[in-house]
Amino acid sequence: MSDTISEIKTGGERSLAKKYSQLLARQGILVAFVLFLVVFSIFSDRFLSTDNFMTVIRQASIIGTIAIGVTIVVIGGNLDLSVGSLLSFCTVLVVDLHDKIGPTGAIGLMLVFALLIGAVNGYLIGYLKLNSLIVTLGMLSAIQGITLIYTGGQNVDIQNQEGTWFAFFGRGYLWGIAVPVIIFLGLALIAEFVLKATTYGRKVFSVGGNPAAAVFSGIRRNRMVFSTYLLSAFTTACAAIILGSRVMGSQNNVGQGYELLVLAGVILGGTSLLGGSGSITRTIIGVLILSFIQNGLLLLGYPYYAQWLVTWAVIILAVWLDIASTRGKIFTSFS
Amino acid sequence: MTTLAHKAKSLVIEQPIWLFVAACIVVFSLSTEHFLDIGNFKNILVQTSTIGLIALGLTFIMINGNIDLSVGAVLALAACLAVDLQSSLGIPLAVAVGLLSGVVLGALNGMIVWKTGVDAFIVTLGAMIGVRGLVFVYTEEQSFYASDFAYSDFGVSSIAGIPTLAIMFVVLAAIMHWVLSRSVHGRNTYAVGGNRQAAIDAGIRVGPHMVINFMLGGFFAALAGITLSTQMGAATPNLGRDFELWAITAIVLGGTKLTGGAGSIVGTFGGVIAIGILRNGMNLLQVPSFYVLVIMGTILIAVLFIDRQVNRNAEQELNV
Amino acid sequence: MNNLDSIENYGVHAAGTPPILSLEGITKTFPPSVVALDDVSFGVHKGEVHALLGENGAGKSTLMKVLAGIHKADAGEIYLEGRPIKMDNPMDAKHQGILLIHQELSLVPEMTVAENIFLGYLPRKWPNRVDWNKLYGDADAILKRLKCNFSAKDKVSRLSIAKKHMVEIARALVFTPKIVVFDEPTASLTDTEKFVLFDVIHDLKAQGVAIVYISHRMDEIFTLSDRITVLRDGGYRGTVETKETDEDEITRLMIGRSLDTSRNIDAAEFGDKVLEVKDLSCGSLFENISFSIRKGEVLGMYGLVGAGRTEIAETLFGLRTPTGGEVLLEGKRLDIKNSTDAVKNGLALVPENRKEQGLVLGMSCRDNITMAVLQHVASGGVLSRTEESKIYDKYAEELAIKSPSGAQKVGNLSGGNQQKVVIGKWLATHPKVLILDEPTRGIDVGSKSEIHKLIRQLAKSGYAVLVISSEMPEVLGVSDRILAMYNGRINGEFLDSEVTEDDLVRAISFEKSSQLQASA
Amino acid sequence: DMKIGITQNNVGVDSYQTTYEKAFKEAAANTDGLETVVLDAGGDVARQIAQLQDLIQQKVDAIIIWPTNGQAVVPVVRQAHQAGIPVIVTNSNIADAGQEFIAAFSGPNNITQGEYSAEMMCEALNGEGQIVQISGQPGYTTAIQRQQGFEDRLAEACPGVKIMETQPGDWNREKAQRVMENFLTKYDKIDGVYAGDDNMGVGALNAAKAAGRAGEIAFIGATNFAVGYEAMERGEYYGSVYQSPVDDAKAALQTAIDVINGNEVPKLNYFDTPKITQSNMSEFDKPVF
Ligand SMILES: Nc1ncnc2c1ncn2[C@@H]1O[C@H](COP(=O)(O)OP(=O)(O)OP(=O)(O)O)[C@@H](O)[C@H]1O
Ligand SMILES: Nc1ncnc2c1ncn2[C@@H]1O[C@H](COP(=O)(O)OP(=O)(O)OP(=O)(O)O)[C@@H](O)[C@H]1O
Ligand SMILES: [Mg+2]
Ligand SMILES: [Mg+2]
Repeated sequence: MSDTISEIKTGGERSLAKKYSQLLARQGILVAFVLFLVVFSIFSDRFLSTDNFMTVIRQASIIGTIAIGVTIVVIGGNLDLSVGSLLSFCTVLVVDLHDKIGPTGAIGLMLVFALLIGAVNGYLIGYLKLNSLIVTLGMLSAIQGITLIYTGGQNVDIQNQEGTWFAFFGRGYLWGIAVPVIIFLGLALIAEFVLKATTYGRKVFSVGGNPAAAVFSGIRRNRMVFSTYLLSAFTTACAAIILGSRVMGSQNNVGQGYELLVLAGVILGGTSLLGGSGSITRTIIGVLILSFIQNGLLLLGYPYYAQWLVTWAVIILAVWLDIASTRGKIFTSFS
Repeated sequence: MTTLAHKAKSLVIEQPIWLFVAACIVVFSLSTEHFLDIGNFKNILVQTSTIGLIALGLTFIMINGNIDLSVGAVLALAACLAVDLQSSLGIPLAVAVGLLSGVVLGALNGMIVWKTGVDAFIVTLGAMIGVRGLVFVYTEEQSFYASDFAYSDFGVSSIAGIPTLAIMFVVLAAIMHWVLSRSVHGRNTYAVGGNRQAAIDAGIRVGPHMVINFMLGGFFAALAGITLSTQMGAATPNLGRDFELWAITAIVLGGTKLTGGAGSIVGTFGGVIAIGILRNGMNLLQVPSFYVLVIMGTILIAVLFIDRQVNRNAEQELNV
Repeated sequence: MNNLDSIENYGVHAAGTPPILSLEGITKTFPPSVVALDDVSFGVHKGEVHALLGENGAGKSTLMKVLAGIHKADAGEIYLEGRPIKMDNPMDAKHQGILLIHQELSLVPEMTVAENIFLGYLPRKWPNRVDWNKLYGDADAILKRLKCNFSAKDKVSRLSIAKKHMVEIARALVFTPKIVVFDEPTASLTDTEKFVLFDVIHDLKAQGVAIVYISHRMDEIFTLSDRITVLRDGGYRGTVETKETDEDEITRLMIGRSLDTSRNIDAAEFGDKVLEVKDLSCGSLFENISFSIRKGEVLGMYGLVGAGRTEIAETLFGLRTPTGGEVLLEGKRLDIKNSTDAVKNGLALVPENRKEQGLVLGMSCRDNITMAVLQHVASGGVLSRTEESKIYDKYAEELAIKSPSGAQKVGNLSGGNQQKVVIGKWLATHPKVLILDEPTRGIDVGSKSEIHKLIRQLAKSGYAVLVISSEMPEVLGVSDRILAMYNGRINGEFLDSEVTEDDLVRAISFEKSSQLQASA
Repeated sequence: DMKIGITQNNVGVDSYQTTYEKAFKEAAANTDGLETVVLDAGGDVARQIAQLQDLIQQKVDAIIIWPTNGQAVVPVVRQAHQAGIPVIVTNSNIADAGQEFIAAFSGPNNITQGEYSAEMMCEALNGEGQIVQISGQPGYTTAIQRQQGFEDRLAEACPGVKIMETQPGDWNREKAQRVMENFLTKYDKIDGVYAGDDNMGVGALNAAKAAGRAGEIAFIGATNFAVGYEAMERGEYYGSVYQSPVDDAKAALQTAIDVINGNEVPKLNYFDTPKITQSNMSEFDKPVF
């Protein structure tokens, strides 16, 4: 008797606080996002305009597209730091090949090479079970070197910028919306569907949540991990098409540092680095927050490095909020 | 005799990196004439001392099961403070301020990791971005230089023919080795990394313990910044970019597990030297820089692979 | 329950002298809403072995963790020798002389045995130096007292599971504590070590140490303890003198009803051979294993921890590559390279460690149950929520899984219900052969008997079942036929109807039994 | 026989440095009795210092350095000097404190280049207007000097032209494009853009074209790249500073050889980097990079 009563009692007292904390836990990132938008629009009259929003989202679409693939890798329980170098490689390749074999061939061949590199990552991490942080760190360096060897260090450019349909991906508009945004959000939609509603997605979550249990259930861990790296290579290649088309040229180091920005966006979205949880929608919000911070501070006239300080605080606060609400306590209890 | 052979064998199994170092030495000494010069080895020690010093502190953090990605930015901040402030405070005080900044930022990272429970990777990824921001706020994008050559003279000075920085690195490595393997704090470092819950249950004050290691990490990063700036007589806001990655690489090559609980200063020392010798040897061989990137990346992965092959116990392993 | 009865009995006044330690009105809630302990009071005397009993999740470990300063109670007081004490962390508890030997291994694998025994208080010399001589000297002395045949300098990661538990137990002998809590110390011990442990407990008791002993094994409780306290659903249910009670009363206190312990084995009709194993070997793990299981039959596999049974199961399931022999399923040779092949061929394995190998704790019950049959609940790779729910509902009902809904995180269920989810996951695949490895390890008597009944039912409905267990009552209770394993070999085969306990003990421990005779 | 070591700033970061390296190697191969050690610091000061130490160790006859940072390499240059190895600085000069330790400097005058760009800007806007600046990677000498030359000269020659804001483009076309997009949102009226090199200038041009505002803006860069040259041909790009990496490399090598041979060389060897605009571009070959 007594135990049921006490349960009901404590349950009742806690329910309101619980509701709020759960709301905050689930939607904390959204709340923070809206808060940001409000603060920036109060202080800058330029901020709250369709044009500016479209600009920001378009700028975010490159990082965002990569982040889709990386989110899948992270949900599967691994990291991918090689995407920055891979972006450079793919952009250089697609731009360079464009004038040599035409846009179709360039895109096709670039995709093949991107997937090949993804397969190398996937093989080393999925099948040989090497640590993903170190492997992709090594690949970061190696791919950068391969890019430089390929170009001999030269920039690459597309000569006929106006007359190629390749311009569509980075500069075109469809139904009044910039094509990069359509690619980004379209891929995100597909990825979210695949993750949440297909057997493939469920397997990725299982493998990330508990690799041993997944294997004991007959799921092929190695194959799943392998495939997540193919996907991150694929989305990175898509980002490279946007980037190459937008700039109509490329430097060898164009993607340098992107891996960290992407990772920051994924983390900000609340995807756990331990694997097994996360969502594309939240990653998108994470990436957009980073972009809006950058844009907002710039419009407010702060020097560009101010955004780094804000990013620091935002990343830690967002993840802390997330953890604290599942823990039910603000601070950890060990000493 | 047999115990010596036994020790050598276990060194090879536990730290295959030394095998790799030996192989590098053989290859490079056969293929380039200057490699075996004493002067070259002094150079290698001085050149690796920066990454090496960072790695000393970071090894403790990583054995703890944490990581610190902000060391490169902390290095830059300490260097900028030490160089910029010496005109107003004098060299000793400026250096002290630089070191203090590292310790304080380490403490901040550690406190956040402890109190919030946010993973150290995330906390220090944030700090890596943010502290670099601090450096730019402080320097306003400018470089500073030491007007007093005494500062940069230290960077090139030697004691008994051996560069001071090399001596400093080796001595500090020896001390940290002692601390890690002989002191109670050092042993607790393994305990906390090996099984944090067990350490908590056993009454080790895991929170303060981790904060101390983050402070050590910050201190060594700052010290590396200062020794580097004595070599340059200057400090630039971009200093130390990617250093965290190289330090982590060296540490992992040296056998420290990213999951914590295992590792050693001897191994880290080997990892640092391996990278130093590799770079130096490739310079001497004039390997084009593009190929150096590919080679370094490949070797990193290869060593990881070999380490796994050497250390795995095939019989106990499941086909997962 | 009868509250008056309990309060009179809860131990503070029962033995005349005041208890050395008493906990009063302890309440502990885990966020968001698990009430692990609700107003529990409890006392122990000097030189007493006080058993603490209760179902899985009753709150035994939590209560002891409050006592050891690991958890902080929301309400309640702890009195030591009549004085209230305040504990903010495990160190405080140790300074008060309270020591907890953990249920889950609480060891650091990469450190030596000695360092683990003295974890948290390594002997030091100036300045902060570890006093290695003292450390290893003291540790060796303790190991000798525990009759352990490994060195204090061995790395813990190299020890067998039973030896690891001995290291854990060795911590009780570092100081002479006032109170020692053993939380399920024997779950992974072999008999030899168990008897050493009992000796240690007797020694401690003779020195006037108060001992709290937690176990799900009734025989141990009745041989060791002086008094028994029972918890249920986080609440206090009563304290009784061991001499004045019996298993039945205790069980009733624990689960609120009597257990039907009849063996309940039907005179079964067995069908054709489903699984046949011939001369299966895997390196040094096991050799020349041959056996077969027929439709409708439960084959028990009994042995000590480390006998190689789990490895056999894993090999059958494609998780290990055999070095010799063959496996036939329904007369056809199986070529299984990995667990996916195994599932395809109709094998199912309920692994021995449900948390590490059986479940994705962060996922819902429904998602866990459909994990091995994803292709059946999806069309064209797209999952159907309704199909998934159908499967979940079916097995939740069939197995009586107690969960608020299929969306509940499986990590929030009690151990017994978690185990049922794992079993449900495999039943959903409609396997031909069901292998259960330690299906009731760490599970309380109530859930245990439910699972045993379930196993019998499954066999009756046509499954071929292999049950691996280290508990004799379990193998005897569920099997039609029993294989005894010793050191990687099959050491005897018995029909359940004919076997005696003696036969089994001898078959699983040749050397052990001769040792016992020698020491006796 | 001569042995010359060179440590470059960051080959591969852009075509200029790559073409420089190629030209340098070619020129060295065409010189009899010359052996070279060609190294690249990858933009990292610490690595460059290490490379200088290695070169000192190898006792080369002369060292050419393309400093990653004008201040930070001074002590190690001094070390080389003390070891008796002459040091030739190429492309961008080192700090004043180091001048006494170098044999010579050879390269363009980046301050002058900034001044040229300021003059062109002034001309393009007829001395009146508001502009934005996209600078190179923060902390790098070339970036700092061009910005300094530009700002000082603009204030002096053209007080009517206001720099509304400066943001770094990190020598990166895509980054510059993003920066420009934000400028375009923030400022309704932009009359001119000064970019630290043409690569970034073309990025800014891309952004302005996408926003349909390219026509109203004068784009001026530095280090004329092929893309900048082409944009000038199309009439979209106002002007730049013509700087040939081949000249740069050859001048550095020649200076080093002269120093080794004991010939008198002036301390500062600037090679010519003229203005190039739409009106005089026919006088120049299209850059190869
Ligand atoms: N750290 C925790 N966070 C949340 N809930 C917890 C935690 N520890 C225990 N619980 C819950 O508290 C209840 C009591 O758990 P406890 O471990 O004390 O049970 P027990 O009696 O020791 O069971 P067993 O016999 O299985 O060991 C359970 O419902 C458990 O799920
Ligand atoms: N040294 C060890 N450390 C930790 N856990 C261990 C160790 N050895 C075994 N275990 C675990 O203990 C359980 C049983 O031990 P082990 O694998 O040695 O025996 P087994 O061959 O499975 O024996 P059984 O016949 O009991 O199934 C398994 O969960 C195993 O993972
Ligand atoms: Mg328990
Ligand atoms: Mg087992």
